Amino acid sequence: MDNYLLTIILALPIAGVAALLVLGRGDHEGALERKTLLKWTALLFALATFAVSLALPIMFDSAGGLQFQTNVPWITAFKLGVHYHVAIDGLSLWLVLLTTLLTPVALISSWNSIHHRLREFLISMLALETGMIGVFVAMDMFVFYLFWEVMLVPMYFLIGVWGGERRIYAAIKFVIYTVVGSLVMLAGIIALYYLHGQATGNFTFDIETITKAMQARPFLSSVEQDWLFWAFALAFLIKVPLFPFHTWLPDAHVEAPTAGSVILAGVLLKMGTYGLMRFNLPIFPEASQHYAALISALAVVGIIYGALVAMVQPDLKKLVAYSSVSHLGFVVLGIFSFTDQGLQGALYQMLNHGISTGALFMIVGMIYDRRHTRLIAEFGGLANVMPVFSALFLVVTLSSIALPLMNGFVGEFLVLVGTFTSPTLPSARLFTALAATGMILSAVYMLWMYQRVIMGETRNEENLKLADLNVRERLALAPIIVLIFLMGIYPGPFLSRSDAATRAIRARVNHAQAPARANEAGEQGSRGAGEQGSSHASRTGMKK
Amino acid sequence: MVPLSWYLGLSALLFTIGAMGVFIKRNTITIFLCIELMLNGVNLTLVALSGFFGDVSGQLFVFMVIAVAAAEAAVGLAIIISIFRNRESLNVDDADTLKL
Amino acid sequence: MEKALFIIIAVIAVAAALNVLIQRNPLYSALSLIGTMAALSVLYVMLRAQFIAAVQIVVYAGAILVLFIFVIMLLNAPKQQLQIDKQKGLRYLAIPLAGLLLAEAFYVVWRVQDIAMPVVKEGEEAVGTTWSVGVALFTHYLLPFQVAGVLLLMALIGAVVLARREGDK
Amino acid sequence: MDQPGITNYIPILIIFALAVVFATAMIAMSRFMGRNRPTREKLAPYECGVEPVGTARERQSVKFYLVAILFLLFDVEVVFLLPWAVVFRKVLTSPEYQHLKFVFYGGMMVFLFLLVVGLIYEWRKGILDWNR
Amino acid sequence: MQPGQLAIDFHAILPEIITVLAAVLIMMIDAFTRRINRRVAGAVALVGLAGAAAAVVSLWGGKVESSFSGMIVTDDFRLFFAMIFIIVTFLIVLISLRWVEDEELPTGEYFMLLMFATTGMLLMSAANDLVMIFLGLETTSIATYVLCGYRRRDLRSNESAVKYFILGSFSTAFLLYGIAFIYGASYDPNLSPVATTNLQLLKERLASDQLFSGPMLLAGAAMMLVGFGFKVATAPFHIWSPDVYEGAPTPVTAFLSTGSKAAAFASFSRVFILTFFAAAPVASGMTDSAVSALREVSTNALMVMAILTMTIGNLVAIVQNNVKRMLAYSSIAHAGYALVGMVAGDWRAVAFYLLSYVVINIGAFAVIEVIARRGDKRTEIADYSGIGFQTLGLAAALSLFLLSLAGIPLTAGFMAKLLVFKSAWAAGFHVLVVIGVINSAISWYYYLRVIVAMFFREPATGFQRPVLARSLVAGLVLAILGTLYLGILPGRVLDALEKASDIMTTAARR
Amino acid sequence: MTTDQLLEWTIKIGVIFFILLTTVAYLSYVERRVAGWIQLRVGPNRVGPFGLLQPLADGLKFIFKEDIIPREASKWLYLIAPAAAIIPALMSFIVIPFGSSVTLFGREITLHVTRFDVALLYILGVGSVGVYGVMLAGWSSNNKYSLLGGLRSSAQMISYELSLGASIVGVLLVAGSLDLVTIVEAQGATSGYWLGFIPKWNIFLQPIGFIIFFLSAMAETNRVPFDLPEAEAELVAGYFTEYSSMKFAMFFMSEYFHLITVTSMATTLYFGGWNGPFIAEYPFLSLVYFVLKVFIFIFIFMWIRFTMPRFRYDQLMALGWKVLLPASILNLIVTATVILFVN
Repeated sequence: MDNYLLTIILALPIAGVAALLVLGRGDHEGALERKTLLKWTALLFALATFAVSLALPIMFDSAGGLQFQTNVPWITAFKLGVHYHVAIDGLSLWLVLLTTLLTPVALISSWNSIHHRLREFLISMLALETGMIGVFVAMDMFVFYLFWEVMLVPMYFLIGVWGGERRIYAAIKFVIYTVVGSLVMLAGIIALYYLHGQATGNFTFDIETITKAMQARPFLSSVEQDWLFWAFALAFLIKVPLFPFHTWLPDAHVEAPTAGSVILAGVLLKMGTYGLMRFNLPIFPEASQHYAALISALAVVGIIYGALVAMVQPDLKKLVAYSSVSHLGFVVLGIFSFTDQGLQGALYQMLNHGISTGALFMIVGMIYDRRHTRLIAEFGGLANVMPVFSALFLVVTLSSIALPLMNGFVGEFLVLVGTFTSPTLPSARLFTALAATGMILSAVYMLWMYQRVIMGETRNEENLKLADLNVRERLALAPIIVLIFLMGIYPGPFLSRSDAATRAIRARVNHAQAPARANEAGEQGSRGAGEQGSSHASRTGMKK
Repeated sequence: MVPLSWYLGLSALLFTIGAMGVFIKRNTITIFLCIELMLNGVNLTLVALSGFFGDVSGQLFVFMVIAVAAAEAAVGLAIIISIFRNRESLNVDDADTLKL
Repeated sequence: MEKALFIIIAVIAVAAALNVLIQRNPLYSALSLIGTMAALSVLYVMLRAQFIAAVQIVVYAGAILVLFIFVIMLLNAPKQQLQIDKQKGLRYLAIPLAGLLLAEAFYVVWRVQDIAMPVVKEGEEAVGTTWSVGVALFTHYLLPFQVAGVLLLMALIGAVVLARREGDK
Repeated sequence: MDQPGITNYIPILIIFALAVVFATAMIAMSRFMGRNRPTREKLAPYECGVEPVGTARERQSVKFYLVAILFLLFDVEVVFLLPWAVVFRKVLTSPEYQHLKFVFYGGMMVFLFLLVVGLIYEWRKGILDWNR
Repeated sequence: MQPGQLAIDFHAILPEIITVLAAVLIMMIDAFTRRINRRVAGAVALVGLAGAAAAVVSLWGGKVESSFSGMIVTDDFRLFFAMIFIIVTFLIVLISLRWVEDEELPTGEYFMLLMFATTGMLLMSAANDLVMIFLGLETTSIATYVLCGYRRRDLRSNESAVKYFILGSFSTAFLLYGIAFIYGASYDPNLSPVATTNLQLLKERLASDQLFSGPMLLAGAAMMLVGFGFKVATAPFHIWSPDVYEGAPTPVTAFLSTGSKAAAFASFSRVFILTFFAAAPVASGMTDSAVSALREVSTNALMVMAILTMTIGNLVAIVQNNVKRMLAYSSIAHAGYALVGMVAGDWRAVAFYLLSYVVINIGAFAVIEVIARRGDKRTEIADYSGIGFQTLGLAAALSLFLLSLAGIPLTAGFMAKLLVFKSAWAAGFHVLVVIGVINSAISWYYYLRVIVAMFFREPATGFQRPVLARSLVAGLVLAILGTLYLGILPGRVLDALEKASDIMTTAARR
Repeated sequence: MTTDQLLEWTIKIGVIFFILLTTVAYLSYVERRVAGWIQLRVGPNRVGPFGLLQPLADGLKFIFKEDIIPREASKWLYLIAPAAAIIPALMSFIVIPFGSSVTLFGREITLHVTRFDVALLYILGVGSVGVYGVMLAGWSSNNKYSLLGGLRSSAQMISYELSLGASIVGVLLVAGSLDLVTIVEAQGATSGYWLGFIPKWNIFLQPIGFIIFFLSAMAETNRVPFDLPEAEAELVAGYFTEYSSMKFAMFFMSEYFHLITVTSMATTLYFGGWNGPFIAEYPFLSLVYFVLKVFIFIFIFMWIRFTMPRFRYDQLMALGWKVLLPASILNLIVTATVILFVN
């Protein structure tokens, strides 16, 4: 039942890289034509990837689990049991699409803003795309880790080569943060692999197998669960980034080129939250329960902190960056509410944030291209000179604020509901209330920013000469605007496809709730005690 | 009859003196001499054990060690010669190009 | 009697070894080392390793240290030029390290059981004679022997390539 | 030390002691019995009256050194030859080692091959030519 | 006397014979042609190595045999390491073919010494007796002492050689003292031979716990630990290596940090894992015997060494401004990772680690060699500024190697680390894994520094695109392919390793 | 080990000392006489009948001459050097068999001080240590001529030591022992004769080896034509330029001791040692044979000294390294191969 669709999607950008390599560098004679050719090639491959990936939601079976599976043994020696296992389920379906959509969009948006090392830039973008897709489709921890790390390299180069003034600092900071997290995760992966193998005799990195084994008969003591939970969570929370680990993000965002920022905000951050939902919740449900309050608290702190800091930023990009910290807090909060709504909302919010924030970065990039500054104070009254731009900016801003009928609203609302009704989270209501405050704050800083940039008089003379958006820029923003409204008005098709997956996670976490403590009690004796507890738990879980 | 432990003790002493010399001496050749001293300490241990065990293999080992020590001496002194020539010709007073 | 001899020889060996350290001039150190070598050679004979004792004199005293002294004499260098730079702290580490080393070694020595030297038959088949070494060299130590040959050849090339004049090709 | 064959080494110590005594005596004799009227001129190094000219040693010294190196390495090889030479004939004649006959022969031939190769190399490289 | 028969088996030492003959041949060519053509010397070396590789392959097949009175053992452990050494020298010859000529150094001797060093390394992996280990080690060491000082006119090279020589011989003395003690500890008057340096017999005697002196055994192991510690440059015995690596000519540095290090690890593993650890299985009942104490103590010591080595190597590497020196510290750190595998008692992981490391590291040094130019002049990180886009191929290759050293997936470096950490985890050394992982994270910083300099900084003035010799390109391509092959499709190598036999788990014939 | 034995050793050594010293004293006399004879000069003839008391006079002169330690010299080394030269020179005699055993005072007394397994190696070792005397003398005088002379001399000595050692290996292959007594006994009457009358001396088996040995020995003892280190014209007096009085005499003596050693060795190794006719009946004859053989060699040495021109230094080294060493190795290989196939 192998299905190679995902492999094709993974391979297409790499094929693009190969094509670019063959086409040669862009600095020679006839550079202009060559550059155009290169850009079109890259775009073509990105679009092709997107086109192929469109088949995924269409052919997706909402009720099914993992789909489009490919599972080929890769490294079997030393009981490593590494498989090239790719598949998607409701969790990853939309994230894959988000990736394939944002890549061509980002390419278009930075069509004319890259002047040197164009070929290398395009190669990095395409390689990055493969890496990101790989992370979402990998169903083997080994493969997952592989994409997770490999993806760093093109991102690193994007920031380091084509970034702003402090790009070196930002690039290194970005990589070191991520690598620290991911290497700890590597230790976790090895430990999980080994403990699973030891308990079941089946040494494998397969995520599904391990998840199921954990469900059937927990093989981790609660101490082990705690350690492993944090090993994984650290990597993901850094990537998200959750409040105390967020400091790399503003730097990276500010210094990255527009396309990089779009991808960074749009997709990369989602990998953290995706990881939480893929690994932490299903595999370490008890630990997740145990630390839910702590993480939720951090998430809330992040929401408010991000919003407050965003408010005082003089730099547009930095503002958007901090708003990301705030928004991602919602996602984490939703995830750790362990309710259907919360999880659904979190997933939905991931998409929303990818779209809206991606769009915001594009917009910032567009005016940066024109004015070469991002300071809010430099602008004002752009509505007069750039009407189309202002309109689109408004839509995106409102989407980010989560105005009803816009995509953001659906996501954040679901999250708040989920959190509010969370059965497990202590003082859930307080969290909800605080998070809602964050929403309000986000409206404040976004609108204030909009007002300062777009409204009022056109004071700065330089702004008078600005041209409105051209066709290319409009084209780049168009799909996003469409999606903003589509997802806001008609979220059904989106939610229905991810429903099964989030439900499964929710069931898994809640189901493990009771045995968590029972298991601990039975720790001294045999592991068998845990089984009793879990059967008991499953009954209570069913009653719900 | 001299007990085995006396021999071992003596060789340990020689080895230690040699090792100490490697640390405290600064002249390259003297350091090298100290290393030879250490090797001699080891040789005494091997010969003593071999003698008390009535087993010739320890002595064969010492034979090899002596041969190797000769090779080492040849190469080591060649190195010292070459550095000396360079320092002399360069007339560098304190040639610590490589800091430790 | 034998113990007395051992003690005399041991004192000579240690004194000469210490003198290696005490002397500032490498030439004196080298000469002092010859004393240790000779003393050890006597001990080897006492341990019945006659052949090794002779080899010790021929190779160590008669060849290796000759080479050393040759070099010292030829370079006749100001002290500084023969020095290698080391970390300053290394000197102060020497004493504790040596103490540690001695403690370890003497722990071993302390705990070692004293066994009697086995009584061996007279004649050249006894352990330690040229005959016994020769036979072992071509039976059990055949391969190490050949490797030693390779090693010496290599050392020859290596030493010459470093030491010969620049112009030589 | 009362081991067979070992006592025979004691005369070495005796002759060494006597030789040392003898040498010391001779040195002392000349020191104390000779006239001792040093003058500056006498104590000056004998230089044929010519003032020393800088160090022209360098070229020469490397040659000396190389000879010493070659000597050291070949000396070790010769020392390896000795035990072989001692056992070789008896190994050939004693039935106990008959099967090892060619090992003893071949082993040394390989060793000699290496030695000769080294010698040829030095020869061709001109290390053995003093006047180069 | 020694066990077993003489068992003269020329097939068993065929690789060594071939390398020695190749060296002698080079020597004769060098002696009898007026001005040696480097291609001839290099070609002979390459052919010799290929022959040695063929000989190794012909020996492959899971059999375990000891020959030459137990001096040599033919098992897959040996053959695997032998392959590593042959690969190392092959690559080194390739990357230095042109270099030797450009630097106007004596060509024939260079390749000769390389071949002799390889012989020594091959013997180290094959050795089944401490005397062979000693001789192999010395053959390698002495050859590398000379190679370090090979650029005779360069003071840095001279000093490097002196330092390497002094500390190398110093460590040899320790190793020898350890061997002497081990020899003493193995004494058993009821057995023949009464005392032994043969590792197989040693293991049997240790396992039976009939020891002459327990303290002697422990002291011997400790001394050997110090000796080997110096040879593989583990902290706190690493102090020599940065100076030596920095001062030595670049291809030699590459050889030092890969070949001789791997060889030292081979012997280290042979002695500690396959003899000491094998003699005292963890689950054995002898809890208070000297042998189990040996295992415990040496495991702990190795663990401390591994932690120190990784940490010091990585932390100090951060502040280095010279690429060679930085890679020297990186090499220290990598020895630490390999030690993690040793602590776990898994020589297979160590072997794979070293295989990966040598391929990557030689590749990295090949690039550095080219960029350094004649006389190793440009080795500061500042010299790398902005060369990334000026010589994209080289810079990309170097980046690949550095990232692989950092352990990025899809390259050999990652697989190697994974295996090592995995076996350490399986053996219960969780702390070690965590520390190793944290260290890997630290290491990213300094590897990235070079990439930063190459790609992100403004070009330094005066950089000209180096002319690449074909042989060097071939070496680089091989290294790149190797790095990727071991990272992406390590299956075959791993399978071979998994099935590999070693003398201590499989009884040797003869 | 009994006190008796100790006493016996000591007495033997004492006797040897005495004989050696007298021999050396008269050797210098003899040498001058021989020189006179060959070069048609007179030689010493004033002191005592035929000048026979000349050595005594020389000795007294040495003792009472002014002892000078040069200003710049390293004092201790300067003093030690002659001792370092003479001590090793004296030490090799204990293993040389001067004769078979004789009965004296009702005791059977062997005419060698001692015998042991590695005797020959011992001689080689002691001989190689002798180099230090030369080196130190050259160094400590702190005189350029001395230094160069010392270096040259020691380089020459060690070069020829190699071929000396390698040529001895040929004898060892035949004799199968390093013990000189065994080697001599193997050449004796008990081993029989070739063709009924040729004694089984090694010279007949190792003629080439002997020639190499002889030449090396000559060079080793710094005799003409190998006396370059002392080359008066070039280097004043070589390494002992700065030495005077007794210390000068010590170098002088040690050279003669060496001369006696190598001639004894030549006798022992190649010419059957003390073997000769009728020694079974008259053991004392063996001593006579030995002394006779040795003196013949010494005479040959002296003869050569005064008839041959001196080598140039490069020729000297070339002879050692390019002729004698390869020849001795070749000799060795041939010998081994012959033994392999003959046995």
